[in-house]
Amino acid sequence: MSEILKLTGMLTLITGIAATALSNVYMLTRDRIAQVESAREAAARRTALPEAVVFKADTTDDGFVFYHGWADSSASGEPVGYIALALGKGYSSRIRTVVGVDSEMNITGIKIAFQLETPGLGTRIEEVRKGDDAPWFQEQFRGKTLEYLEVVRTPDPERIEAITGATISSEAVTNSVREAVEKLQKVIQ
Amino acid sequence: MSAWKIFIRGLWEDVPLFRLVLGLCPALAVTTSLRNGLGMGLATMSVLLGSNFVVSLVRKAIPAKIRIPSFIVVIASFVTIVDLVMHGFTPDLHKALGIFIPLIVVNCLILGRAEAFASKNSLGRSLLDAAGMGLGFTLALCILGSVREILGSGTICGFVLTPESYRPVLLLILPPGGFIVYGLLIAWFNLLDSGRGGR
Amino acid sequence: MAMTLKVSSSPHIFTNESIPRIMLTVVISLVPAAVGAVYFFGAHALVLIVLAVASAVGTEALCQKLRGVPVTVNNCSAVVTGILLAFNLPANAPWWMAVLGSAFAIAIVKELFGGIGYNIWNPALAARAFLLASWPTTMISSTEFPAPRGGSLSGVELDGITQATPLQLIKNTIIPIFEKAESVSAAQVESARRVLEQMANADYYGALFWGRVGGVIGETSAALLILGGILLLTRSYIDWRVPVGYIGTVAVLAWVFGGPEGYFTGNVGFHVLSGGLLLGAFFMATDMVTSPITRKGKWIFAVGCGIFTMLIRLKGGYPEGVSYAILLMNTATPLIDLYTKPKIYGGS
Amino acid sequence: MNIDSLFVIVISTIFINNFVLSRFLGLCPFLGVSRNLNSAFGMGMAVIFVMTIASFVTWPIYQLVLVPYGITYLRTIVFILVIASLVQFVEMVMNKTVPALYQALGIFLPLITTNCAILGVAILNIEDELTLIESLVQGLSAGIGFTLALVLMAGIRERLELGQVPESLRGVPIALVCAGLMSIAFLGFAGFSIK
Amino acid sequence: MFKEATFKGGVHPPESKAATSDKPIKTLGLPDNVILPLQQHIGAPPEVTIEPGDKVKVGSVIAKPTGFVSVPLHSSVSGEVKSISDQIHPTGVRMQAVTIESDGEDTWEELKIESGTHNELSVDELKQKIQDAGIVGLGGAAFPTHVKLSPPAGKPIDTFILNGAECEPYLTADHRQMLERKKELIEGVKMIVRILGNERTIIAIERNKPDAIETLEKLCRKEGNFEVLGLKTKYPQGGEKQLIEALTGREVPSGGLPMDVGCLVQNVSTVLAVYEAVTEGRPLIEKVVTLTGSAVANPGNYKVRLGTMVEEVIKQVEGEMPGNLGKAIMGGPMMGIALPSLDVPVIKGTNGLVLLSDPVPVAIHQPCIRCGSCVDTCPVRLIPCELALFAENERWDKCREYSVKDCIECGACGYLCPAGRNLVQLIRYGKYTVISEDQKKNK
Repeated sequence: MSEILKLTGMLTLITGIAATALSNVYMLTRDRIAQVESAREAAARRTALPEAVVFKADTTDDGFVFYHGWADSSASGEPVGYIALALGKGYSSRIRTVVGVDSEMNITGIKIAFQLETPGLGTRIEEVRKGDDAPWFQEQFRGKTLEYLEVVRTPDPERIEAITGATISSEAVTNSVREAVEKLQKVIQ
Repeated sequence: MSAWKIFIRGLWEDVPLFRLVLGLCPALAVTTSLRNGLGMGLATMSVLLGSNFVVSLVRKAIPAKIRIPSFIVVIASFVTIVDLVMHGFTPDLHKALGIFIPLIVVNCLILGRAEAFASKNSLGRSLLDAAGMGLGFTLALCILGSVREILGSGTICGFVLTPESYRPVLLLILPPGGFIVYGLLIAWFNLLDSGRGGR
Repeated sequence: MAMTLKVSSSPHIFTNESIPRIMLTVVISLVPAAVGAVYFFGAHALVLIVLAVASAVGTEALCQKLRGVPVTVNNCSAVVTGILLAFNLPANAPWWMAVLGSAFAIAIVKELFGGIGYNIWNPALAARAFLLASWPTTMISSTEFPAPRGGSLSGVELDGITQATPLQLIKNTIIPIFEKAESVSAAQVESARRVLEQMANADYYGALFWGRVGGVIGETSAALLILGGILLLTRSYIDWRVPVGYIGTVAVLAWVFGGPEGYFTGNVGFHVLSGGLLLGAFFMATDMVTSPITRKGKWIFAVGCGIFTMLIRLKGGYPEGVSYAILLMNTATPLIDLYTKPKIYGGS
Repeated sequence: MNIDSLFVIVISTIFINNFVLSRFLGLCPFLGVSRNLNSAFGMGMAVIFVMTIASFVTWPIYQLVLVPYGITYLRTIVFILVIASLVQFVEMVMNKTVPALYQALGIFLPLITTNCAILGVAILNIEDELTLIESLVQGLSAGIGFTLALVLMAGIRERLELGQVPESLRGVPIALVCAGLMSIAFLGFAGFSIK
Repeated sequence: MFKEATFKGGVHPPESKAATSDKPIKTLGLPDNVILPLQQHIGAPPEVTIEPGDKVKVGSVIAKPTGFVSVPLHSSVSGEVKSISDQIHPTGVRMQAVTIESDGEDTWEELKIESGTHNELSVDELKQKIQDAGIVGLGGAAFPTHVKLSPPAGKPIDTFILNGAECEPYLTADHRQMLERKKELIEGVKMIVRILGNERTIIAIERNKPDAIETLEKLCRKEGNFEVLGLKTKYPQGGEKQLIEALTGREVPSGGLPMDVGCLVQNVSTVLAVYEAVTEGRPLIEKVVTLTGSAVANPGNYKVRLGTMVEEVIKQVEGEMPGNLGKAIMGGPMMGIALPSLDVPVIKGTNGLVLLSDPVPVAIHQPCIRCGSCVDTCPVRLIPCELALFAENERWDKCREYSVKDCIECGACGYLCPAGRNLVQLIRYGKYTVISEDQKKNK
């Protein structure tokens, strides 16, 4: 019995030391990680709603988080647009997309914030074609309104052209964006 | 065994990936590009260095019965540290490697070295072993990553390498390609061995 | 006495069947479809077939040299693989695809496993899947397939519908219209319905049957494929259970689930005659090496192929499911063999 | 609870994103235990069992302990310890209560502790932001998918044993090539629209 | 029309019987020497009762049985015992044999003729006569007939089958005997029916011998209630178990004997030997053998004294040795043994000599392409191609799991295999390894 106690004590001690060490490392890196994440968010917001410079978070009663964005730093008057996070179940990951709309609910831009889709197929939602400087798939959304957020398999400037062989990823993004816009619409109007 | 021998063993004779066939999961999952392979290799090596270091230090104090759980705690701690540090300082890589960073903890290579080497050897030798094995692992991941990236995407570290007309063999960066390239590389190593009269 | 007698184990007489004879017959049975392919798609189809065969034979010889085993390319099995691979390419595929595909089929799928008789997967199909995964745009992009001579790619004539093979048309255009019937215009639904009607009349079946509708090189003409299939059946080099079970399953599932407007409305003739079903059912699911060995196993294999084919056609990411269906069943073949051992004579 | 979403999880975890063939999780047991069909079955059953329980146990620990106390960074260490003790515990209980089952699965349980598929499914449940029920279903399906791949592989390898695989490819290399070709066949499930 | 019964599986090799099926049986001249191996049946070999230098007559006992499952051996010529030594057996191994030099006189031991009285003999006396005559299953299995006719009490026989299928290509010895000795044959059947007391008796003949079917049918209509049934012409229709399946629909259990399903099968030559033994007390000293094949100029059916050298048989028939003899098969081409030399004697189990001229067909042994023809054909419903692979890889556990011991070695799989694999040889290797493993375990 005493041996078991001794071993348990030993293991607890080791775990304790490890936990202490980890909490220290965590404290050291926490700010840095937060900084990285907020920089990422800021970049995404810039792409989604380029006109805005100031953002303010807001939460609806049912827990839907969105941002108001203003074009001037004083954040006064009507916002130029809004930003929300779209979540879609992709082929092999949960794709997070930052969506921006103007006050008319026209999409001002989207930015994929997180995805772990199949390399070479699903990941092409972030592909930048030679000569372009922005990902072509995401650029398709710019200026579209709700009713045209529909994936088609052939080139169609009116709608969203799917990525060949990666229809699921394409649809995941498009559908989640549509849902986010619908929610925003409900909240704003 | 000389210090040099301990170090070099992991780089050739016992390359973990090709000879011992350890640590497969990350090897196949993340080696869609050289950069990811290298990042994963270095992350694993850091954990390996850390765990071999600690295990070797405390090897005499730990009772045999709780050796494995203690080692797992040590390894898991280092994995978490690496995870946090990468998140803070190499966010893109951290994102690309995804859940395979926490999964370093179950990489048989690390527990294997702690158990088979560091728990029986002095600090210096354990560190050498970790460095050798870690470098060998990293090197192998780089080979896999390079082959798959060059042929599968036509790039290396993101730089376009191949002529305009080259149409990359996408399969190689898909899961099947990972399996096949890895299998053929092991076979090639076996062939090298048999060519030298076997080991 | 001086005479030397040959001593061997019984039996002492043999049929005149042999591997080269079987393979040569398969090649001959593929000739009608190959001639058809050249007629429908022109000289480039011939170039692809010849290159694929040459690459298959060359790769096999090279691999056998490297492995240090006797070179047996004269048994024609590599020729069969080459032709079947070429049959699975679009008629305008670049030449290097035929070469690379055949090399993959022989080197990776066949020779690594020990050569003829030891491979688990059908080499031509695995190579097609390799090509499809690597260059999806060339292999299934709807706009790039050429139309056969004397016909059109989709076989239907309606404006506003882009050129596609029948299965692509159904999958990518028609079905989505019905699925989102409330959000598309009535005119679109109407034109989709007209397409379905066109596909359900005798003229259209005739077009599919004779080969006036497009697809990959070898799948165009049902008539020519059936001709070759009959040759193999009469020589009993293939077991009737496989094509019957396969096509039968597809027919039933197509009828029950194939209609975009409810159960039991599917167009059976269309699903049986279009795409590579006949090519697969007669020439690839029947591949001796990669399909089960017992009769019961063959039924299971055939029905499984049918189920997966229709699953992929109706629900999957690709318009055509034949090659993946057969590959999946190839994967399961060792297990099927294991669990369909016949009850032995006098066994309990 | 939405049955459809569970169905989607089942199909996608078993076929589309098979743990072994497309996520590269659990490769060590996949290669190690696939030489023989009977052990493949045993291992598969053990994995299904442990994966389901692990999903069921780690989810509350994460959501009800780690998240409220803000110590999610301890996730890796906590999960691995929980899984290891869980396996130990299961082994003990099984030995006492259902010795027959223990006979069949017991030898595989220790191998599972350091199996990345188990830890992987626990972490994926969290990363995918699943509910408890969904986690449970994902754990179960992941185990089934693993078993499916393992058993298919074992069938193939039993046949290859009798074949003429070139010397340098025997064993692991040809098994990997097989896994690759299996994975190609499973690409057929890509893009399934399940609703 | 006759009912065309058959079994599941089987093959249709060319029959090659036309050359000899209409050739009446001829008796060959006396040989100068005979070599009589002691072991010519399954069971304990008999014990030699003579010494070199002894004078013997035709029918003299030269070895006596050593138990119940054993039969005596008789001299097939009159003359002097030259030696008792190891000689080459048709299977290629050397075993003990008695060499007798013929004096050319052909003097017989006195035969106890009981013609007309055999109906008064008891069943045991009949069996004793059968054993005394040295009769064994002449279809090839060579199991002592009196033992086979004595089933244990718990296994009553309800059906006796006279096996006139003769499904092996080339062979016509049974066919000719059915035509030429029909009365004796039916009498012999009656004797066996007396011993067994069975209800049903079937005379089974392949449909490629319509004359034999017709003849016996006619005779049976007069002579009692034996059924004559035409069988589908298919190899191995004459296999004991296949015959039972075809005629009764019963399956002999794996590892069991026909008596387990109430059946007993005897071959035509055996029944005729029984007839001779009972009515004339005549021991088994000669055999009807079909000599045929592409290397034979005068094919035919010949009555040959046991122990006659194969070479002697050929010389007597052909006058000279064939020029391009490639292979000499004792028995039919499907199950027969390829003789290592012509210096071997005709034995009790010999029913044919097939001589093939060079070049003979050979198995090329390529990899199996899993065409499945062996699976469809195997009359035992084994998976021959897999069994051969298991044996090739020495996977005895798998051989056992796939019931290797049930193989009847009929050769149908090997005949069909397009890859020319030595299926039978490999399976036999597996079978005997498993059997010897079993024997070791039981010890």
